[in-house]
Amino acid sequence: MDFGFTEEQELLRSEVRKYLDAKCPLEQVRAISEAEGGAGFSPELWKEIAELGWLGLCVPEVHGGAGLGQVDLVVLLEETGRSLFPSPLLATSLAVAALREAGSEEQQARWLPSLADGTAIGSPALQEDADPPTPERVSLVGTPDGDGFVLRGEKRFVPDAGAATLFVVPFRAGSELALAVVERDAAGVSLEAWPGMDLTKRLGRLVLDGVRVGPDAVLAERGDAVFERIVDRATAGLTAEIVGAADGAVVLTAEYAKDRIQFGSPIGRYQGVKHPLAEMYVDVESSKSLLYYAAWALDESPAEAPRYVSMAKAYASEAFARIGIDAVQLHGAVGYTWEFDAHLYLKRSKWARPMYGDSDFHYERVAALGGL
Amino acid sequence: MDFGFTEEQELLRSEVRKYLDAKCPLEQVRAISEAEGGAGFSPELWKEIAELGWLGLCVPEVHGGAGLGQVDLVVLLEETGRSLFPSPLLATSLAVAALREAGSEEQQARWLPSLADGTAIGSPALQEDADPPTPERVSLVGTPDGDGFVLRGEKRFVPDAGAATLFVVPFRAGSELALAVVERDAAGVSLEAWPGMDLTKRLGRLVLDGVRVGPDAVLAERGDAVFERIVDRATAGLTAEIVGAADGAVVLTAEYAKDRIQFGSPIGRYQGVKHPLAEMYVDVESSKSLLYYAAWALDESPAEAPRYVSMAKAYASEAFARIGIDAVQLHGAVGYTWEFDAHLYLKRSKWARPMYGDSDFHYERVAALGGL
Amino acid sequence: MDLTLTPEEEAFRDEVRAFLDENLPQDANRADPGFVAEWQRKLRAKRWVGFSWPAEVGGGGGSIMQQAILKEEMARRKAPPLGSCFMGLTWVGPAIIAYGSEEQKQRFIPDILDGAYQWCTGYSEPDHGSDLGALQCKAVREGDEYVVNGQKIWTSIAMWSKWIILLVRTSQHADDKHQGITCLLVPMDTPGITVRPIKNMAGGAMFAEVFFDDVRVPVELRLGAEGEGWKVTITALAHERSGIAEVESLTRNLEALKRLAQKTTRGGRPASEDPGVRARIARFETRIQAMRMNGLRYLTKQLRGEPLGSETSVSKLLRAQLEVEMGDFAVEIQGAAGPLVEGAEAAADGGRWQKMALSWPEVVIGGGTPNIQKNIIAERILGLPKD
Amino acid sequence: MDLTLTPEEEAFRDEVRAFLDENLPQDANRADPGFVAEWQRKLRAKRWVGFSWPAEVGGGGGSIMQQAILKEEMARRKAPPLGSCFMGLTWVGPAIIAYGSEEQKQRFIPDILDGAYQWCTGYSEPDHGSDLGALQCKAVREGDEYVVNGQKIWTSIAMWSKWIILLVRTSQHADDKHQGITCLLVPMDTPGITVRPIKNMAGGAMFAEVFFDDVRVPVELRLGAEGEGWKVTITALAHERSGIAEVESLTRNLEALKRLAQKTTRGGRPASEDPGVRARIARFETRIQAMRMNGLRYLTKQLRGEPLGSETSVSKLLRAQLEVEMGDFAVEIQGAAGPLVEGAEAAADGGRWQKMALSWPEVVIGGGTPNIQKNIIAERILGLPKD
Repeated sequence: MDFGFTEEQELLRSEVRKYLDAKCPLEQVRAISEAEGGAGFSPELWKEIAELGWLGLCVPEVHGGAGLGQVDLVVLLEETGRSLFPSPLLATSLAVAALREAGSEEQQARWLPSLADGTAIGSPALQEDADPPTPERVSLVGTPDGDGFVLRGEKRFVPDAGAATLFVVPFRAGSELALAVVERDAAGVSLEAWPGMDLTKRLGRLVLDGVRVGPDAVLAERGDAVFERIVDRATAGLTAEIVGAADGAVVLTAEYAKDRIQFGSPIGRYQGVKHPLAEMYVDVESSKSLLYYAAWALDESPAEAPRYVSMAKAYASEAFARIGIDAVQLHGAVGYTWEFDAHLYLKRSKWARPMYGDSDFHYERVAALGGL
Repeated sequence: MDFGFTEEQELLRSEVRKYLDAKCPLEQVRAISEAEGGAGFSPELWKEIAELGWLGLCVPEVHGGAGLGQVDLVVLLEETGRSLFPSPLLATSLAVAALREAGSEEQQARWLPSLADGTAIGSPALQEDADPPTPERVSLVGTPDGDGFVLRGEKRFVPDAGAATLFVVPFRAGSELALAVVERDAAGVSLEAWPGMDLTKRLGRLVLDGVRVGPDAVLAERGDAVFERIVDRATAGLTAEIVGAADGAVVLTAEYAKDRIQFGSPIGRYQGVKHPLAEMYVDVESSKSLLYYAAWALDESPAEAPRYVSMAKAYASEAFARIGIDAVQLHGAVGYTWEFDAHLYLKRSKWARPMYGDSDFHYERVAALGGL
Repeated sequence: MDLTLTPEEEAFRDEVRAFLDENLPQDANRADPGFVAEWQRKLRAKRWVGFSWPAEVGGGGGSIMQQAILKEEMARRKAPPLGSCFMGLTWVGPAIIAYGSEEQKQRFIPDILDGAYQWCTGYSEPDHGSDLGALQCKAVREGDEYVVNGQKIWTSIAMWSKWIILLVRTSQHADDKHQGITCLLVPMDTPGITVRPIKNMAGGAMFAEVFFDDVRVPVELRLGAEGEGWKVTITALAHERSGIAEVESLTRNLEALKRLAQKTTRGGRPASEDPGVRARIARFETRIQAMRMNGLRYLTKQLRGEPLGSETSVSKLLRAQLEVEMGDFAVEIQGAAGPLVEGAEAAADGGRWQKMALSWPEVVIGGGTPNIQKNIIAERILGLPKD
Repeated sequence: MDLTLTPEEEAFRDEVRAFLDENLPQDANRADPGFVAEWQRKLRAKRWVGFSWPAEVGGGGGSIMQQAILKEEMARRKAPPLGSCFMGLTWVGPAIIAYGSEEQKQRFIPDILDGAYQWCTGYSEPDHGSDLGALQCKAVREGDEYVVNGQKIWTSIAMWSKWIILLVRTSQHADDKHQGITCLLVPMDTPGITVRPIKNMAGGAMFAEVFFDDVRVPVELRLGAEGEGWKVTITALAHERSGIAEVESLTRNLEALKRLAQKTTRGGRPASEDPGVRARIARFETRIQAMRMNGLRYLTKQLRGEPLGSETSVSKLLRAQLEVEMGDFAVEIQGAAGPLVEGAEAAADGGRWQKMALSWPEVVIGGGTPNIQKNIIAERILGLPKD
């Protein structure tokens, strides 16, 4: 038994962190995400991280990637989360996961190389309403059209709708649930980016106005099970960003508590500051442990994976919501200013909490999977 | 508008407190309640408080009482709660309330004087199972028998079942809900006292094995509405004892925090102790306010009463449960000893939380009454 | 205990209601400056602005109870504020009435009542927060003037204010840090004053930093004696209210939250049918009612002539917690639409809840952080030792 | 990351399981002293008592991982403890192995492994709690003896122990309070020792006060050098475990809690169908799993040869919170039957949950209160300044 990271994973983590600290510290996060009319990411950095191999991390080597697994992806996403790195990396890695779960060899060969080299930006368009994505909530119907389908309807709460060029779109193909790859420039596709409180994470709407998908664009694996596996991978990826960001918020707040002097001593001396920080730390530690186990299970012990993914997401996103608020409050008045960074984590926590199911949804799933 | 107590009420409070401090401090509470084979109260003190007029507080003057109202009763019960006074006073006062709500003038004349002078001990036997008492949960059937009924079945979770001599028993009389007065020595009545964690509060079972009640023992007012009014009064009375006891726990813990020296200073200096105590204080303040309003409404503004009674019970019993645990924890290791008094409040809080409905039940009622 | 109003109080309440019926139609545009100006003029004519102030300075001479009735009725009808000069009415006026010279009263009180311009308050400083005793902004007397140097922070509406009520240090006293503080009334256009708005996390700005660089203030603009500034401020602090008007604003938010829960769907059903959502909302409702009842008890104390102590910390703590939690919960029940803001097609109620969820610190900072309130309750009410 | 066992580890686990299958039938009466004695003898024969101790003192020489496997399998099967001398195995043995003389090792270690008698630990004192540096129980050297005077408190199982490992102060050092502490091994029947059991709020007694009145202890019963007592204790503290066995006990409670929820009715339906109850239980389950996973991560650290720091405070805090909350919740869902105890006809599961709800402090006190754990985490892990 070994519940730790390999040397290669530790190296990956330290390289990602080093790069982001140098190229995208929080000032840069703000500059990119606050840019008027921007899509919320930097094309230059996007190119660089593609070259560094981040985008192809889980793309098989034959398709131009590094062929690594969920645990490696978690390492990467924890660090992008910690840095609040604004980019469609999470969305793209989830599109990769969907293609690997459901795509044929030909389909993977067709799309994965461009996702790995950054020329395409992927996004899973899994939701039609504000509820968590479950198979039952997919109602968009694909009307049979020769050997393919015509899709008419819309997908909402689509990550990085403004930036993505390639969407994975579930739809009803007769009695079955199927997944199509829809490219941004296909006829009938239109997109709307929505303003949100977290400027580093974008959502929007994908409108499909009679978009034709040929048989080659309908992914090979179908059904509720594959949809759920894709959602589980998406949830684990998201949770990695949550855990990293929560850790970042704790570090930021602890440092502030050491430096900030009030009534003659650092505020971190008082138990009113110490104890909430200790609880935040415990929550982050526990979130990490649940997340790492879930990530390991996704690749190595799939039967256990749904339960642990739900535990990790439920615990981490609920903890992060508290941490976001506490981080602002423990900063005192300045925590509430635009200038201080605490609110960046608060906003991220609000964005992350409902994505792929909030804690109500996931705890109910834990209860059901636990025999209740 | 005047949301304070009258001079008479303040006097009542200070006299009750003075008496209990002198005659029944916590050592005495322990002696009475821990006595092997005892019924959990002191017959001597019972006689004295009858003479002091506590038992007849809300009994009309014509029936030998003081004819006071719910607010006065709240003052009395807050103080008996604060002292953890072990006696069937609460149960008796609730039996009085039931007779006043539902009894005819003759019925009141028959039973109230003995309840006021302490020769009878009353108890409302409202529950058949562990759920909160609601009209729907009354299933014991009264079989018509001439001009009366025969009752067969049992009532459970009956307060002071071991001590009481007179029970108010709801039953189904045809399509209607009715209430009977059943005396302990009636043929077919048997009682069982149950051991509980709070030695100062007793519960038990009332078995009715073919008990005949004549028409004069069936209370005049019938139906769901009167049952609910009785439960509301019972709930308010119980909440008064909760609020008093919670206040007592806060005072005990704050005093301990001032006296107890650790690492060279009183533990009350640390925010880890201060802040929980401040929150306990806020909870007690808020519980008091809700309770006083509910008590006032029961007599003066009945339409509002159910909502405020539920708010008060839900808030106070939930707060008291936390306070009970925190009081023990803030005492450190000694809090957990039999010798220190903190656990007496913890046990009382566990007893009080479910009685007449826990916070889940009452918050749901608040939601429904609030238009949700 | 009598929670009904006396006939006199009822008569006053009816007068207020009749006035509101006539002058504040449901559909009045409370954001229209023309309407608000006219509204203020009418209130002023009724002497309801500065309603509790003595008649001889132009106030209404109202009782505490009448005042509470007035504020509650106003809040219930979402009336614009009682006067447009909020800081002047809350902080500056009472201090001037208690400590001001006759000349100061004549010069400032009518303008405050008319809402002729805004005042702001220069109390907090960087690195001291609410510890006024540690005040460092300095004033040195030179002839008939004080020369002020230093900085204030968290000064609400400084950018729109014509005057500031300013606490400065005029001498050092090792034994009592509160001695040596003096209160000055200063025009914001005095040379040497710089205002820098503080952008908040919701993207707006309500507070500012104010810098003083050799700012010269004539001695006649001193309020109270030199070194008496602490006492002057305490007077104003004592004019804090029992929190009844705040309860009305929380209640309005609660009603909106119920409507939100009814129109928001979770798994195809209204969120308001979810037992967990119902329980959360019922808890909010109960805590708001507890705040209201606490306020009525404290008001009774005042009516009976007992001084209010640290009880206001209870209301402040409850309010701060409620604002934080209600905003967060309202965002939470919207599911994936929670993080969307104004302008997003899927954002509920035009993004108002998101704004609330990012604006609570304005409330929380106002009277000291929750941790400070807890210290006050523990030390001043429960008697625990100071840290 | 590899959460499977190596073939060697699997082989060991299978060995343990086979042993358990053979020697611990499901229906074995774990409370029967005869059975337990026989069980201990078998374990001892397999060298699984003191499994991690060096073979030369009679231990099993097992690896950390084997040890974890052994404890987890044992806990899962509700096995009686690995040895009957809990304190001896946890605290005394490791200290004697590290600091004891050859003679002390020969005299005490075999008895500890055999469970010949009980040990207790004399660390805590009144008014100091877990602040060992402030220790006051005094020992004065007189010839070949120490004369001990003072008091210990929260001494677990003192009333059933034959020996005590005792920390005493042999000199004062103003600069370092931890200097001048010495460790003695003392027979409990030495004249001058009085034991007074402490009755707990559940009505039982697990802890005691121990008084020392001119108690004479031969110098050869000193463990380590004079003044080295602090170091000796720290060694024992470092032998604390990763909390994996505790997780199994929590998991068993959780499963029992699920069954309780299934058989308890609320409004005529099983409590386990109530969404709020389901969510609460799922939260407990998740936190228990988090504790387990934390334990596995810390175990990995140990396996990799990294020292464990204050991470154990995380496990202790989680455990304390879970014990308190699960006991309270189990009582809560029983409705009106919640406060009933053993002997009441309506008490669920023979009143076990009520006992749990009144016994958590045994767990919480064990390793310092939750507040102390939070201080440790904040100061030693996050680096915040000491108070």
